[in-house]
Amino acid sequence: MSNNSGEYSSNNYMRLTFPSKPANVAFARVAIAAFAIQLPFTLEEIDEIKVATSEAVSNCVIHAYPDAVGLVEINAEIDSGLFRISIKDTGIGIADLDAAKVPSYSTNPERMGLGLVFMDSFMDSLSIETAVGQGTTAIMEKKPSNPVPNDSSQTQDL
Amino acid sequence: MSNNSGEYSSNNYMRLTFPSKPANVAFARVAIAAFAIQLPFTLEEIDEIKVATSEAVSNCVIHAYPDAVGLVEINAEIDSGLFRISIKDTGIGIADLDAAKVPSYSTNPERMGLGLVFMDSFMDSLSIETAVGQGTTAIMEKKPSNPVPNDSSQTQDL
Amino acid sequence: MKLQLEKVGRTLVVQISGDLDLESAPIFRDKIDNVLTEYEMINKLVLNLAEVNFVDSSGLGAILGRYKKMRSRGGFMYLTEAKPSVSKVFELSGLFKIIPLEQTNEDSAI
Amino acid sequence: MKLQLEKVGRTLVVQISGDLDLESAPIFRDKIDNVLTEYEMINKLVLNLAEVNFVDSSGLGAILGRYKKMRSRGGFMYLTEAKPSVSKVFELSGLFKIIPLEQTNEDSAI
Ligand SMILES: Nc1ncnc2c1ncn2[C@@H]1O[C@H](COP(=O)(O)OP(=O)(O)O)[C@@H](O)[C@H]1O
Ligand SMILES: Nc1ncnc2c1ncn2[C@@H]1O[C@H](COP(=O)(O)OP(=O)(O)O)[C@@H](O)[C@H]1O
Repeated sequence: MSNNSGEYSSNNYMRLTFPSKPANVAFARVAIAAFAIQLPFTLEEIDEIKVATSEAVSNCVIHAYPDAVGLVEINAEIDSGLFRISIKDTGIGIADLDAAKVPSYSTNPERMGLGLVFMDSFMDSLSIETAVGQGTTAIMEKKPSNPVPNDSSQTQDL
Repeated sequence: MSNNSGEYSSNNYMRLTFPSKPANVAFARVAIAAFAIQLPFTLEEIDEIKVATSEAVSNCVIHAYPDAVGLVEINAEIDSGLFRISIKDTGIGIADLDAAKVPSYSTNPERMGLGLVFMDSFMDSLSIETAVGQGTTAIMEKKPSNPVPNDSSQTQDL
Repeated sequence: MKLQLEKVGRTLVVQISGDLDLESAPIFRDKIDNVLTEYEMINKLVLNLAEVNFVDSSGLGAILGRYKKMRSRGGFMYLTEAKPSVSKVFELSGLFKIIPLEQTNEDSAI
Repeated sequence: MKLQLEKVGRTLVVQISGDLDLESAPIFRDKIDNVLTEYEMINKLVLNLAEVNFVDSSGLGAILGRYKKMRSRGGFMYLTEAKPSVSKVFELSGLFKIIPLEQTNEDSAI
């Protein structure tokens, strides 16, 4: 069997920018899933990455730029078998980050306050850099639970 | 029926950059398809956009940066119901563009010489800007054949 | 996201397919609330999630909102047939502790 | 892309699933060529495309290359069960005029 794990585990990166429109939440999570699948994530883990991406981008749309459309910048990389993603806005920032992280806390009464909880739960790590009036960057990491090459090189032999 | 065609036909754009690695050909076409689907393209038309994107990005990987990895930059926009995409490299450029466009012409004997033909056939328009030693940009446009809103707002009523 | 709504007696059964997120949640909300406003006798809402591929906290919020609405008019809401990936989001949110999940449409539609 | 190879008499049947593009084409090529080199008596190659979702000109090139290889050793190659989206790419390329497309595996495997 030709083993392509060398190719598949090799480092890679991407940068994606788009305006903070609701339609781009689905676009971003599908694009990020298509990048992350280069690592041997299970479909379940890819779904988790989709939820985390969806939450972070939704936060840019709703919270970072509440009254206007601003830019969202996503940087993602594959680095020695680890997937790392940062989702950045230059919006209003978070005044009280400790409060924001509390489950069910939301500055918007219509919302669940579960976005940061999901990002933290579905990824291996979450860190947030924020400054009022300057914006917010959420940085998350995730490693495949089963670090074997994915099925792109899979062959059932004679 | 709540008609969301206003939302769906509204303008949008994205910029995507990544290194010219074979693994990013699939990533790019899936990401671009996920963006283009915001217009009411049929699945067949989305497949055509995928082929065109795949060809253009493959050309960057093989031809633009033959001996190294370089950057590919994709800009895509939705503008009054039209999908426009440009795929740009800063590689070796095309010396004889007229020859390059001829079906079956390839500077690489291993290849089919059909990439530019497919880009032209599967999209409504193709134009190429190139300069030797500076790089190449392929610009393509496509309009949905059936410009009705897609099924995101579709509801089957009581 | 696509919605298919069917009224069976005093029950409103909604088949949802596609993704329930920030973009589709308001459409989901308005569509159901319009029917609930029009038919005051509806006292049971069944959301069939069999064809739902993706839910995030925006989608959960819209579902919880419909639950609260049903409770405030003295009715109930049930979820049916969630896929594992969707169930996981519900479980993590604790929403299953509030809103019952029935295995099939039949269980809850009776 | 995944490959499943089966030798039936002097025929090699290959089930391909996934995408055939710049990245997967070399894997496809090497895998088949290794078997053809090992078993010199193989004179028929059948590529079943039922599970192929995507082909571009890099994928076509790899398929045409296998066809040429089979012809040069006095054998044949057939394609079976291409999906419409995949057929379209073949039609536009003119490859169907060279390589026969059979409807089912059985047609061509006999
Ligand atoms: N990108 C952001 N920009 C500004 N504020 C944010 C951002 N992300 C999160 N927040 C703040 O943190 C709070 C909690 O976020 P989250 O857990 O995602 O819940 P929710 O989106 O439901 O409010 C939000 O209500 C908001 O005040
Ligand atoms: N981005 C590019 N940079 C440099 N040369 C290119 C680029 N795209 C196409 N070419 C040239 O044009 C020729 C024809 O391209 P194409 O029709 O895609 O066929 P193929 O990729 O099979 O060679 C290529 O062989 C190459 O010489």
